[in-house]
Parts: sequence; C-alpha cells; structure tokens
Amino acid sequence: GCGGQASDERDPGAGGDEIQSIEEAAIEEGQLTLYASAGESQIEAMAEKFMDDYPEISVDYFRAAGTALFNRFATEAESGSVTADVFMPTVQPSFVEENAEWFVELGPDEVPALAEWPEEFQDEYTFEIAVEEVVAIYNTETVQSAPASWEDVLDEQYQGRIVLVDPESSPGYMSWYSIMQDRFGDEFLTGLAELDPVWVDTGAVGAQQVAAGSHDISLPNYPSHAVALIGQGAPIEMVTDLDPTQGITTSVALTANAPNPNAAKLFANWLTTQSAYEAVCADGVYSATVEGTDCLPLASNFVEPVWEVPGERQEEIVELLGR
Amino acid sequence: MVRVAVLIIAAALIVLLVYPIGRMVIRALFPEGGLDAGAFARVVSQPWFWPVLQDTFVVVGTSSVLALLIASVLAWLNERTDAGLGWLGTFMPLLPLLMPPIATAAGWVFLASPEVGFINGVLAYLPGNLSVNVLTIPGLIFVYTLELVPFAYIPISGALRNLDPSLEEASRVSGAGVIKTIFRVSLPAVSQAMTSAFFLLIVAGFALYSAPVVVGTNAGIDILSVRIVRLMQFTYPADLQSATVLATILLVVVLAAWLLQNVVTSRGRYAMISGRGSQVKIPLGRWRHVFRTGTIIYLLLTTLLPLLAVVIVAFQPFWTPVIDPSMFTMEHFERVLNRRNSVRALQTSVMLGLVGGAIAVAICVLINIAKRRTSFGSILGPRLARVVDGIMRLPAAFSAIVIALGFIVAFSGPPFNLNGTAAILLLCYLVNFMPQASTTVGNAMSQVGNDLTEASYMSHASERRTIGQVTVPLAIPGLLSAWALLFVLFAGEVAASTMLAGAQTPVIGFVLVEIWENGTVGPMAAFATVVTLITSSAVLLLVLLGRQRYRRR
Amino acid sequence: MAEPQEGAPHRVEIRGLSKSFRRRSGAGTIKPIDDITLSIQDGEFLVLLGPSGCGKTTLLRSIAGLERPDEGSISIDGTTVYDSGRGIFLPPNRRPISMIFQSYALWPHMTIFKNVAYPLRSRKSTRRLGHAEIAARVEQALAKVGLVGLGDQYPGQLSGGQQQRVALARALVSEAQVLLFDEPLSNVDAKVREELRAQLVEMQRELGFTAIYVTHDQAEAMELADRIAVLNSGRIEQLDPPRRVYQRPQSRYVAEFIGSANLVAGVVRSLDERAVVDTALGSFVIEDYTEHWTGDTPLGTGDSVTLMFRPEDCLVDPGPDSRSNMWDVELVRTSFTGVQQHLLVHSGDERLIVLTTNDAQYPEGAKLRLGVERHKLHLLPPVPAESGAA
Amino acid sequence: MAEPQEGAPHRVEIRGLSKSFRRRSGAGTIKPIDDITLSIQDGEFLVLLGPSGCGKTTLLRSIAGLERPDEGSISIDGTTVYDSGRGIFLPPNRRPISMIFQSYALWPHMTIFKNVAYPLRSRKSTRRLGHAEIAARVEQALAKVGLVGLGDQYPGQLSGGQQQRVALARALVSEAQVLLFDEPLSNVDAKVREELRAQLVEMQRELGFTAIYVTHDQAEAMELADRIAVLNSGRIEQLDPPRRVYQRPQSRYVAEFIGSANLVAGVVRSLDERAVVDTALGSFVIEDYTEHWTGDTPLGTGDSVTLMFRPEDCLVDPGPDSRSNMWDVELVRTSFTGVQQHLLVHSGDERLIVLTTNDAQYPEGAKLRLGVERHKLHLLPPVPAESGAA
Ligand SMILES: Nc1ncnc2c1ncn2[C@@H]1O[C@H](COP(=O)(O)OP(=O)(O)OP(=O)(O)O)[C@@H](O)[C@H]1O
Ligand SMILES: Nc1ncnc2c1ncn2[C@@H]1O[C@H](COP(=O)(O)OP(=O)(O)OP(=O)(O)O)[C@@H](O)[C@H]1O
Ligand SMILES: [Mg+2]
Ligand SMILES: [Mg+2]
Repeated sequence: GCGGQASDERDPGAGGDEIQSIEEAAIEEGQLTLYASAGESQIEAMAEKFMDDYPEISVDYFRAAGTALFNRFATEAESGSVTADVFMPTVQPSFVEENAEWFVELGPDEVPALAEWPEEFQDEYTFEIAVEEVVAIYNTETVQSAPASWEDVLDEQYQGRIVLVDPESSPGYMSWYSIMQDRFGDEFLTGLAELDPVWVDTGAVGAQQVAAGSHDISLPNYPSHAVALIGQGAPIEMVTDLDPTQGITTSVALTANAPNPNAAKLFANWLTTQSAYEAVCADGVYSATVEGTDCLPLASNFVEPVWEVPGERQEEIVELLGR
Repeated sequence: MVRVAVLIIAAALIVLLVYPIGRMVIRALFPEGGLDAGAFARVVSQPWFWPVLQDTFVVVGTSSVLALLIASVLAWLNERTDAGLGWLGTFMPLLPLLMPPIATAAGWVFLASPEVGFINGVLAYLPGNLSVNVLTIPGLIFVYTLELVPFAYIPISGALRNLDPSLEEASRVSGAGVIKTIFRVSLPAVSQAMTSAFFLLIVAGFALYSAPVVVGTNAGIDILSVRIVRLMQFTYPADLQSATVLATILLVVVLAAWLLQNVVTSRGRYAMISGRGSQVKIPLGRWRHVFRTGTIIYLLLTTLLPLLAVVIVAFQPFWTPVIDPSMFTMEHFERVLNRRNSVRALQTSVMLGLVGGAIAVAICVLINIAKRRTSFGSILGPRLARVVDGIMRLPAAFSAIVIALGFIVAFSGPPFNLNGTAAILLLCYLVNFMPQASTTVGNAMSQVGNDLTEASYMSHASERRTIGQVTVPLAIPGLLSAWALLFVLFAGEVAASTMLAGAQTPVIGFVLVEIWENGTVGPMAAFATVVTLITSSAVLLLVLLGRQRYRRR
Repeated sequence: MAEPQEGAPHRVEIRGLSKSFRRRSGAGTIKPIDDITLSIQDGEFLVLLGPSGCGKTTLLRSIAGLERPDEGSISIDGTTVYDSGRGIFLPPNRRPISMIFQSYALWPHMTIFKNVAYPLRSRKSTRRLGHAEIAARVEQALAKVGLVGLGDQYPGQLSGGQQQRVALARALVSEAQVLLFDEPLSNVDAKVREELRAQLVEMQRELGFTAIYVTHDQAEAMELADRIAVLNSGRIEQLDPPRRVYQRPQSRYVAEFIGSANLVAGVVRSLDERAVVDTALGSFVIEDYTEHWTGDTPLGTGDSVTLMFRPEDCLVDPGPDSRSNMWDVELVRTSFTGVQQHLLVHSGDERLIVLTTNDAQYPEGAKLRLGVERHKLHLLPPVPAESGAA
Repeated sequence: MAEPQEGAPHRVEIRGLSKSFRRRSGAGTIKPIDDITLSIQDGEFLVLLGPSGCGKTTLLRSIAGLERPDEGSISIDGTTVYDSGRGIFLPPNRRPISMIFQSYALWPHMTIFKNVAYPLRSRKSTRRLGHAEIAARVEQALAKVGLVGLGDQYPGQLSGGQQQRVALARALVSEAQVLLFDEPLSNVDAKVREELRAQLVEMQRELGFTAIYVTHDQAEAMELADRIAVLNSGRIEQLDPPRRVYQRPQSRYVAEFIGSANLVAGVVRSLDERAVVDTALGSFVIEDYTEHWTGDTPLGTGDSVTLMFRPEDCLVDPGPDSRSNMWDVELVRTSFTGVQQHLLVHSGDERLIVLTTNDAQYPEGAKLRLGVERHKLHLLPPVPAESGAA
C-alpha cells in the first residue's frame, strides 16, 4: 500500500491547471458514456454521484458482464463507431493491453491523480480503483459457527447443503478453483465434490438459495450478491479475508477516439477522489486500492485472479469436481 | 406512386434482410475469400456441439408437438363447442403475450425452482414428498410449450371458425361419437392450418430465447439460440465463425421445415369446400363444465400464475418461498424506477413499440393495397405481388438472433454507423416482425370483401377515396389489434435486443436479461411487473379503440 | 329400451315437442318448435315446408338429436330417443337415422370411398365389418347413386350434383330406415336440381326408406311429398297430401305460401246448396260451399270470409254461356314465363293475378272480363284487413 | 373523348369482346367471354341468362370496368370506355353506370343515409353539391324504394329485402342511365324476391334507365327482360325477346335451358308445305316447317334433325278428330305442382315429360295416347346421340 495521500489532495479542484482546463473542456462536451462490468447499482451510484459533482455533464452507461462488454466494445471499435469514453472491465485486464490501439496511454497528463497512484495498481493503459474479493456466504440460522478457513468448509455438516458455482460459467470462477488447487491440492476439490454440492451458474443464485434457507453455504461468492440480501434482512452473513482471497479488480481505461475525451479524463480523475469512493463503496461491496476510504479493507492475502487457465488444467479441475 | 413506394419498401426489406446476413456469412465462412470449410469441422468437433444440438431438438421438437396438441384442443373447444369462453376465448391467444416472455419464464423459475419455488413452498406443507422442478429438460419443455401455444392457436382457431359445422354434424349422425368426430373430422379437415401452424412452431421454437436463457441457463441446459449469443458475447474474441455456423444450421433446419410444409400442404389434393361460418356449436353436455374449467385452469397457468409469482417476488424484500405480505416492500420498484437505465428502457421500448408498430402496419397496409387486383390492373403485377409476398414472409425463416447478428456486422460501422442507435433497433425489429405484421394486417384487410370496394368504384369513387372511405375504415378494428400485437412484440423483444441495444438506447428486453443475469431477481421482477402493466394497458386501449360500433351481418 | 307403440307402424312419432331459443340480440325468446305432434309412417315421404325462420331446421335437427328440445317426446322405430319427462336423450350417433345436409357436408380430407365408408366404420352395428364387406357395401351405395368408379376422388374434384349424390350414398350406406334431408338441393343448379329430385323419388320408391325432408320451395315439396306439413312460426298449420294442401288450404297463410292466391274480403249473403258472397268485385256464387269452406265452425249468413281463387283458375273472357262468376278488370302488366302468361290486373283497389295458357297477346290497359268457375272458389276464415294479391 | 355512333341510339355497344382466365388449378385457360358483340338500346331491359360458369358475371364486370377484357371494345353513351386496339380503358369509377351486387355490398360502417349519399359525394361532377341538396336527393331515392325514415339505421339492422332496396337506392341516386345487376335477388326469400322483381320492373318503366341484368333463373329472365341473351360458354347462343326465345329456341342448348323440352332424334322423310320427320316414336308432320326450323342452312330431305316440343304442348288423349301427331305412351309417374300435373311417360326408350292442366288422375302404368299439334313442333339441328327428356 501507498499511504499518506490526504483526501483533500485528490479533490478535483486541487489538481492544478491541467485539471482546470480538462474540466472546462469536459463541461463543454457535456456528455459521458461509460462501458462497465461492475454491478448495476455501483455503476448507477458512480454516475449519479459524478453528475452531482458536475451537473453540466450527463452520464450514460452500458453495462455488460465480462466478455460481453469486450465483444460489444470490440465490435464498435472495429467498425470505428466507438461510443464509450471510459472503459471499465472487471475481468481479463489483458484485453486492454492486447488491443492497445483502441485505448489511450495513461499518465499524469491524462489523469493528474495518477502521479500519486500506487504502482501495483497502475499499468500502461489502465489503473485499478477497486477490488471485489471472494467470500463465502452462509445462513446465520442454520450454521452455528462460520468457517474460519477454506478448509473448514470440507465438513460433513455441509453434506448436501452447499452451493458451488460452476467453474465453467466464467473465467473468474475457474481462476478461483485453480488457485485453490494450487494452494490446497487436489484433495480440496474432491472434498468439495464429496459434499454433494448443488451447482449454479452464478453466485447470485447461490446467495439467493442460502438466503431462502434451502442451503447452508455458498462459495465462491462475492459481496455484491450478498449485501442487498443482507440489507433486506435475509439471514445471511459473509466470511471475508479467508486465505487466500482472490480479488477481482475494476480497471479504468480511456478509449481512443472517444466522443468525449475530456469528460473521460475528468471522470477518470474523479474516480480517484473521496467523493467517488463514497459512491463506489456505498453498499459495502468493494475494497479500494488505496487507503483512507470508507471501503472494505483490502484483504491481507489478496491475490489477483489467474485469467488464463490452460485447457487441460480446466478439464482436470472439472473432473476433480465431478461435474 | 404507391407502386414506387411499395417497390422501395420491398427492396429496402430485402436489402435489410439479405445484405446483413450475406455479409455475416461471407465474413465468417470466407475469411480469406475462399470457403473455410474448416469452420464447420471445428464447430462439430466441439464437445458442446452434439449435446446442444440434441437438447435443442428434443426441447423444440417435443414442445412443438405438445403446443400443437394443446392449441388444437383449446381452439376446438373455444370455436366449435359450447364450452368456449366467449370474449375471453377470443382474447386467449393475446393473453400470454401481455407479459414479456422473459418475465413469464422468470415467473416459472420463481414458481418451480427446486426448494425455493413457490409451488414447492406450498407442496412442502402437504404430505408426501412432492416437488416440482422447472430447471430440468421436462421443465424447459413445459415453459417452451406455454410460450409456443399462441403461435399455433391463432391459425388453427381461425380455420376451425370457418369450418362448416355440418361437417361435424354429418359425422355425428353417421354414428360417430364426439371424440371420434374431433380426431377423424374436425382436426383433419383443418390439417392444412395445422401443418402451417406446426411450421410456425418449429421456427418460433428454434428462435425462442427468453425461456432457454432464463430456465435453461439455470438448469445447465444448453440451447442453440442461447449458445449463439454466448459465442458472440461470452468469449473474447467473439466466435463469429462458430456463431454463424450454428446460425446456418438453424437456417437449414427452418428451411427444411418450410420445404416439408410445402410438400405436405400441396400433397393435400382436396380443396376446402365452402367456408360457411356458423353459430352452431357442439353441445358437450355435462363435459362442458369440465372442459370450460380446464380451459380456465390453462389460462390461469399460462398467465396469472407466473404473473403472480413475478409480482410477489417484486414485493418481497428477497425471494423466499414463504409468502409473508407483512414483509412486502416497494424497495425494488423504487430502485428500478430510480434507475436511469430502466426508465430509459421503458421510454425507448414503448416508443419503438408504438412508432415501429405503426410503421409496420402502415407498410403492410400499403403493400396490401398495392397487391389488390382490380381491373385497373393491380399496382403490383401478380408475379411481382407474389415476390413481394415472399419477401415479407422471408424473415420468418431466420431467427431474430441471426438477423441481429447480421445487423451488427453490416450496419454498426461506416458508412451507416448505426451502432447503438434506436434506428438499428427499429430496422431490425421491422425486419424481424414483418411476417407477423403482414399476416395480421392481411387478415384485417381481407375481412373487407371485394364487393364492398367494387361497390365504391361503381359509386364513382376514385381508388383513393375507396381506400380512405371504405377499405381502411372497415379494416380499422383489425388494424388496431395488429398494431397492439406488434407493440407487444416490439416492446418485449429480447434476443435481438441483447445484441443491439446500446448505452443510449437500452430496451426492456435487454435490461430484463441484464438484471436477470446479474442475479438480482427482486428488481427484475419489479421491472417486469411495471412492463406488464404498461403493455397490458396499451393493448387494452388499442383493442377497446377498435371495438366495432356498428353491427355487421 | 324398446317400447311398443300402439296402432299403425309409425316410424317416427313426435309428441308435444317444444323448443325455444334465447334471442341472440336483446331480450326475449323465440319458439321455433311450439307444441308439435306428428306421426310419420313407415316408408312415407314427409316434407316440412315453410318460409325461412319458421323452425323447419330446428324440428329436423331435434329429430336427429343435434338439437335438444325443451319438452315433449320423440320416438324412432319404437325406441324413445327423447323424452323430457323421463329425462331420455339419445345423442345423434345412437339414433337410427341418416341425414343429408344443405352444404353436402362431405369431408374434404377423405376420398369419396372413405366418406361413404365412414358411417359403416362408425356405427356400432357395422363397426366390425371386414374390409371386403365394407368395400362391397360402399360400391353398392355408390352404384345406387350412379357414381361407380369415383371412389378415389376427393370431394373437391366433383361437381355440385355429384357431391350431392355422394352425400346421398353416405346416408344410404348404413341402411338407416329414416333419412333426414335439410334443403339438400338448394345449393345446386336448377337443372341438376330437377334431375336429383327425380332420382330421389325413384330411389325412395325403390328402397322404401322413410324420409323427412325440409324445404322452403313449394314446387319441390309438391313434387316429392306424400304429405306436406306446412309450418308457421313453430306450429303445424296444415298436414295433408300435396294436392289437398293446394286445393283446400286451411288458411290464408297456407293459401299464400303454396302457389299464388287471389284473396278478396267478403261477407256471406245467403247460404243454401250454394253460398253467395258479396265482395268489392261483386257477388260470387260458390257451388257446394261446405266442401270449399275451411273454417272450423259452420258458416252462417252475414259472416265475414276471405274468398280465395288460384290465378290459373281465372278464365279470361270466358264467353257469355259460362257458368262462371264474372267481373271486369283492367290489365296492368303482362309477363311471359314460357309455359304461361302472367297477367296483373286491377279491379277497383284489388290487384289480382291471372295465369293463362292461351297465346293471346293483350295490350296493356286493355279491359278484360274475368271469370272463375263456381267450384274453383274457396272460402277461408277472414283475416284482419289488408286485401290484394300475394 | 365522345365518339358519335351511327344508327339507333345505343346506350351500350359491345364489339368483339373476349376475355380469358388462366385456370386456377393446373394448366390451360378458360374463355368466359368469347368474341361477344352486342348492342343494348336506350331504356332496354336486357337479361344475360345462362348456367353457372357460362361467363355472365365476367361480361357484366367487363362492362362495369371491374374486369379488364383482352380484346374488343365497349362504348357506353357514345363514349368508348374500352378499346383494346386503341389502348383505351376507363376505370369503373369514370364510367356512367351504377351496379347492384348479389351480396348487396352495403358498407356496414355507414348509415343508410351515408350509403346512399356516397355516390353523390364521390362523383366528380356532383362533388360540389350542398348538404341540403344531397339530403334531398337521398330522401328522394329512399322514397322511390319505399324506405323513407330509415336513413339513420345501419345496414346490419335491416332485413335482406330492405338491404336490397337500399342497394337499389344507392344505384339510382346518381342518376346513371345504365344500371347493371348481378343476380341481385338470389339472396332473398322467394316471397320477397317476387315483390322486388315487380318493383324493379315498375321502377324501370317509370325511370327509363337501361338495365343489364344477370341471372341464371329463367323464370326471372322471362319476367323481366325486353330481350334475353342466352350465354353458352362465353358466347351468345340466342338474343331475342323472351317469348321468342321460348317458342323458337335456336338450339337444343337454349331449348333445354329455357323451360323443359322433349327432344327426339329424327330424319326428314319429305318436304313440301309441311315436313314429315321419321323418329323412334313414329312419323311426325310439321306444318309450315320453315317457320319452325332454326338451323342456319335450308333443310333437305334425308337430313338428321332434332324434333322438339314443349311438355305443356302435349295433349293427353286428344280425341280422334284432332289434327295432332299422335302416339302411344306408358305413364311412369305423376307429380302435382299445384298449377299443373307433371307426367313422366315412356315410349320405347324415349322418356318424355308432359304438363297438363286437367285434373284427371291417371294410375301409374296406364297406357295413354299423346298428341302434339302440328304447329307446336320445332326442328332443331341434330346433336350427337343422347336422346330423352331433359
Ligand atoms: N342456436 C340458435 N340460437 C338462437 N336462435 C336460433 C338458433 N337456431 C335457430 N334459431 C332461430 O330459430 C328460428 C328458426 O330457425 P330455423 O333454422 O329452424 O328456421 P328454418 O325454418 O330452418 O329457416 P331457413 O329456411 O332459413 O333455414 C329462427 O328465428 C332462428 O333465428
Ligand atoms: N378471376 C378469375 N380467375 C380465373 N377464373 C375465373 C375468374 N373469374 C371467373 N373465372 C372463371 O370464369 C368462368 C366464368 O365465370 P363467371 O363468374 O363469369 O360465371 P357466371 O356465369 O357468372 O356463373 P355464376 O352463375 O356461377 O355466377 C368460370 O369458370 C370461372 O371459374
Ligand atoms: Mg333451415
Ligand atoms: Mg356470376
């Protein structure tokens, strides 16, 4: 971590002359389009908050999960009809590097705040603002003591009561199983299989089923699937900071040939401010990549996902899980 | 002038259909100018290929047969017996359409998911280990069947309505009972309509996206239509080639079904004798109430039950099989209605539905008028009219996914730059729903007998006056309900929308799938409830407007 | 459930039959069958005749079992098929009848052979027949109607007359003893109609089935019927052999419906052997008047009556020695129908129709002297006002 | 575009008109109008008569402009409305005609008033009529057909006969001088039909319009027509006043279509004043034979001919002093039609029909002697085999 930045230093007004002129140009443009994969409510909150701060700029967004966002963007970029100004994927950040011609190289010139941004959360074309970390979700009424480690899950009290997300439903989940295999060996996966798990395609359904009481525990899962239910009084809790904790980062990239390049820069810069984090972390889903925010703390044993699990390895994992 | 307009429309239609699909196929299969036969081999050798094909054929095949059966029986009951439901019966085919198909499918997930489904919640209180599970192949077939029934009901009930009742009576006095009469006389006598209904079912079944995306995905059942979208969206880079190969398979299946239909219907050497409609209905005696109850139960099943489930989930803080009204909250509605995307989706879809529906009706009216053969010579020659007719019906052979795929390839970039605009959605919808539009408008217009227009000519009215004073006014009720139908179809479209809706133009279907796939069922249910409310009131309004105020003989 | 009937061998016996419908639009009911009692003998050809809407079809369909009456009873061949009192109602497929429909009602999806074979394959009594037996019976039925060799055709490929004959074959094949016909000839050409009519009569004579035949064409009824039942709003107005219905109509309604009739209001001046009736045209003498009076009560002097005579019984300029009643008229219009000349004549306010077979051509406006022989005049009960030719 | 016509004032003039259709099923064409030439005079009532499918409707629709012929020309009121040679085709709304349809074709969404006012509001020349003027004319037209006060009703609320009269009013209101009728009465009741027919004739006499009237009902044709055009597969077989068509049919086709005819094949034995013809029934003598021969070429001895006589011209047991041709027959069947008795008789292989007005009742199987007067026999050109009554 790279601490020490006072929140007032990242205030939009304090960015010096550059940010001043960017802001003027952005207001001139008056519009901004986001392409993002984050949860609908987070995107919505960001957009609203940004518009509160800059009422002159109206924000549209397009949300699609993972690769769907890439495909949509790629189609548009290939046909030269880019509508996105800011591109915020949550998976496979390599997409941006591999298609560098569609994006703008980032530096303090474009986003002044980057000058002080932690190195490990910054690349040539992207910087990461937030992380969503894997959790286990359990039902507080049926589970006496929450698991304290991943291995605690392999308990016969969960026999037939566990909901697992299908590794093949997305690379993020596949990554988690592969990290688990690396750390705990094949036994962990076969152990899961022996619990007679129910398989679902997304953590959302898993959380749903735990909330409804039909199952005890769901993993791998994400806070975004739980917080709404918790807020609505569902009898569930999440276990965080298990070792290891895979975290999915939200990256920010600026598109080349953006219709509103200045608004994009302004927004990117704004994302690093306290104001933005208030919006992003409002519902307690994200951890920030910097300190001094009200977000969830970044897990001590945070690991980045393995986005490219080789084919044979995938087949092996699927087989061990008995799918 | 009309002729020029019609020719332009026909040409535009064919360009809008052939050009994108052609470009797509060429781009996928002739990447370097030569045919890349390897594409097929690659797709066929994928591990998922045969299971997808098998599941799709099993699901579509079985549900088409079931839908045909159910539709035939319902149509027969409603049109030919005294167990009909009167006005409710005539609305029957429209009722399931009032709810966006994806909401219906979601409703069934809410109702019949293992453990958490409402039905299972109720069954849990009953003795015995009863439970239902929609997340299975039979469950998927069930949802498919319900969504497909209207497609078959409309043509079959039309044919039965025109069936001379004495055909059935002749069978009765020849010594045949009611059951034998249905299966030996009533249904065979409308076998042509049943054949073409079956064709419609196959086409619609393969194109269906809502049920497999909602039910199939959760159940781990992979269906062709969803797989195509997945290939385009859930891998990067998009596997356009495989998607096109699958689309081509879809195309071949549908064309084969179409050919088969032509062979079967042309082999029927018999011609229908007189279509003397009549009020005489078969009395079913005691059975009347049984069948009427059955029909009502069916209606409840198809419309009210899933709607109820959706509404309950919309009010529940989170989805649970325990229904506790004291917990109900407006939270999801507030969330959805405060969300810019949802509100814009509502606006865009309603606008597209109203404007697009009106445009589609106008186009079809124009073409219909041009096709009419009068002594002036028709505006379109008979051969040209047949060609235009064919063009209008052609999109029926393509699934919405294929068409949308073609539109992305062809129109999103320069010189058109239609990506993410309302225009591309509108054009795609128009092309996609042209067969439905031309059929319903054609029906509406054909209810105006030739003699009525000829009487106008003989009253020295010009062609234009005849159209304005006689043809169109008489067709208005039919045209309004055609508009209502198209509104519903446009506003609830899912498959093409998932691929074409943009940041500035979110539409209902797209947003519903989005929220669903995001896993947040509460807001999805709330949104679906709002949409159902809007589409039903629009349809009701249009149908009421079209009510006939004069008595016809 | 056989129930022996007393007396003559009645094939069909209808007692006190009634049926009403709720009117489609608005309130109220109509009663197309209003307390009808009727016995039809074995081998009889009964025609139900009446204008549109008088209930002919409803009565026929009630006999067939296609309509369920409200009250009364029907028995066929001694079996009660309907009895409101005892709650008996046999469905149409279990009644020993066949029916021929106006629209032919051939099944378009079956060949002629299959159409005709259908009743054999459906009826309990013949369901077990072998293929060869069925084929033989169908061929026989087709032969009867002169359609041998058309078995493989579809109905759509036949002419209207041929289709009608297939319908007949289908009705005949199961050898039901009672055949019901609902205006079976009204859809075919005048020429074909005549042919089929003749054929029908011959066939009925040959096969001896009992026929109940609905029509609104009085010429057809006359030609076919052993007895005619003239219906009027659900009631039988007259039930008699054709000649009697024509020559001795019971009421003005029958007189007007069967053929043309000239009707003149009058008052009886005197009665002995002959009656003398005063009318606007003058006095008429009716020979043997009791024979020519159709009212229920004996006639009395001073009674109001309607004088009726047929257009073809009018004589034009009958010559002074004729014993006819005579009066003067003015010719308004002539028209020629081939066989006869129609003359429309006025006499005061009365309009009369005259049919004559002579070839004489009278100019319009000519003054003619008309006569009707004394035994060609009929006396009907009076009807409220409204005079004139119909 | 007015084009003066020479000679008599012909309202409608048709020359060499032809039209063919491709057959709906399979190959080949049919020619429902086959080189028809026809002139219709001012104020004439012309009836097009023929069996179903002979092309009546097609011819009428061609005159109306609803059908476009292939060849020939049509002029109405001296204006060429169609000429294949000069490429002239006036659309129906610009022809000075009105038409009345079999199905009435009233517009259900307009009141009776609006229906009738429609032609007034449509016609170019009268479009500027004021409201009051239109209302007056509509009232007048409704009055003519006896429907005053029904202007606010919708067509669905009227009876069939009333609807037919509205259609007539609509045709009359624009005062077109040529009215076309396509079987306008075939949808109404026999009784109403008769009434409307009489009304039609009276109206035509009064208003003097030219009428072209299509029907397949020969009685209707006889009653209405000034001249009848008998059509046979697209050709005019005979064009004559009704009486002449009946009494002097040009061909077997006409003879059979108009009324009943007995036809017997024969060979001419000798010819002087009178002709003697040998037939299977014996020798027949025809008085004044040139009058009764309808062939195109003069008759010669040894020629084959068809002998024709009308059923009503047959005399039963005419008595020995009659100058009729006589022969013996056997009575097969009698039927009674009210006005007359039909007798079906056999003589060898020939079946003949006899119509008699006498009341005598002959038993079936009786031997009768039949006679036909010498001037009631007609000679028609021979037709390939197939003899017998029609
Ligand atoms: N199912 C029904 N519901 C209501 N009214 C009916 C029904 N069937 C017949 N009617 C009415 O009963 C009356 C008699 O009808 P029916 O068909 O018996 O007459 P019909 O003598 O056969 O006439 P037509 O010569 O026109 O066939 C008519 O007024 C008719 O409208
Ligand atoms: N539009 C058409 N296309 C093809 N054939 C046609 C068409 N209109 C008429 N015909 C055929 O032309 C022939 C003559 O038809 P038309 O309607 O003139 O006969 P019609 O004498 O009026 O008969 P009907 O008495 O039945 O009305 C028929 O064989 C008919 O099938
Ligand atoms: Mg009837
Ligand atoms: Mg016709």
